[in-house]
Amino acid sequence: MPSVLFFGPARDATGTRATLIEGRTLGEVVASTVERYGEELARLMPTCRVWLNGEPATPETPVKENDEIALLPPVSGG
Amino acid sequence: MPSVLFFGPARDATGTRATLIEGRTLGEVVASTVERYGEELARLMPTCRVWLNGEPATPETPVKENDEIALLPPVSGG
Amino acid sequence: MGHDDWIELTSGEIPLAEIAAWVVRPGCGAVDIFCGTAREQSDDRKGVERLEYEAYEPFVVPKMSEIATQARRRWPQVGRLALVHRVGPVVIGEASVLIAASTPHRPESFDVVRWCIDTLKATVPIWKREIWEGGADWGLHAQVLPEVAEVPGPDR
Amino acid sequence: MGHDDWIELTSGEIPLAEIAAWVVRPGCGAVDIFCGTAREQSDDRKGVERLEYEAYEPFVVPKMSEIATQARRRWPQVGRLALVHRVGPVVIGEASVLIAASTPHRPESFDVVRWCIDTLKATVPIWKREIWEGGADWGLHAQVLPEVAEVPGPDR
Repeated sequence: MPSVLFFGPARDATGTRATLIEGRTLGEVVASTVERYGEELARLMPTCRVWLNGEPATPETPVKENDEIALLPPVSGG
Repeated sequence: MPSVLFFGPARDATGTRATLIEGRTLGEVVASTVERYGEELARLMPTCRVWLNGEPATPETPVKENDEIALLPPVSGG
Repeated sequence: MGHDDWIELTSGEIPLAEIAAWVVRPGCGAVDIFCGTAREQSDDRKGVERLEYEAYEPFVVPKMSEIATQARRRWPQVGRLALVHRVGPVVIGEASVLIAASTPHRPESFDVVRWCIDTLKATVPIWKREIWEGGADWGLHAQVLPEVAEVPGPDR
Repeated sequence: MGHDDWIELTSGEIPLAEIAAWVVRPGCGAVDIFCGTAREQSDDRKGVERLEYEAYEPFVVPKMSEIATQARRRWPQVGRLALVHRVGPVVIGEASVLIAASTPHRPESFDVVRWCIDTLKATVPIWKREIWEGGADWGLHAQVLPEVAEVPGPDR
């Protein structure tokens, strides 16, 4: 199952750093993730980017067994 | 007598770092200086600035016994 | 990443003096170094005690390397270039990020360093948490990461 | 010159690490440091071995202090500010000049440092002599000092 990582405010919203979530495409995994964690994460999603194995990817992208999906809220490095 | 200091290319042109030159005004001292050291200094003068005791001053400014006059060619610090 | 790039994510203090000595090149007459340092105040959050940086660690160095590649494409005259960021706690006054570049002449040393820090803040997956008197929360003025098409790639 | 200004003419190496530590202020989130370093080439003068800086020494610190005063007038948010220049021989790779500033936010740290180095090069009575393979002469691109009326005074 692909793993989903949460950073910054997304980690606060889910209370976890990572989980495993099923889905055939990136869009399906993200939808299931939002469903599982509820409203606080849903509110963050419009400003989050989704990366697949370290690169931005579109919702249609198929996901494989060991893929790593990351939910990235607006960044504040520097 | 006021002293006259030479820097950078003006020091090369005169072969000295400093000398004493008479004059009632800054303009007079500068004119006598150019007369004494000749053509090489004369060629530099259009791009030189003249300071009196560390500040820019006009040719009409009177000079006193212990004043320090400096001939400053274009600068290249940094 | 060539040997003329110093790209690093570190949990220790950023070695400014070492980077400043390293960045100098005999063909370069200008060095600019920018440090972002932890401030005691952030907008109306007063009495900030420390910052805590969290990163999507495996991708910080790759993203900073992309920035270095892009910077060298825009300013081919760059000699050496350093992009170093901290992760973990940073106390007030310490540097959380350092950008340094050497160039033959001075205007482009400022330009490349400024472009690198602006781009780093907008594109590298790092989050700042501020711990202040009576509160703790993520950094203000966070920037939404670029969409796929906006991400500067090494081929452009 | 306040205790938040470090203005110095020195015949030794410029203490970059010390200045970098000194310039940081808890209310400032940005530090920019510019170093001018001796280059091995100057236009068509190849194989430069060293530079020799000569100064109208008693007036270097006063002129650099005027620059600091003007800089603080233009950017009142500046925390600490350093202007340090060397005199005497400088070998290739060593810094001949350093400007450093801390400011609350980053854009003005670049702006103030850039303005200070540009103004220093145009107004401070220092002359660079270049000693290269088979020659020695004063620095190219020298700048005519400002006329009386152009000199930025502390009252403007």
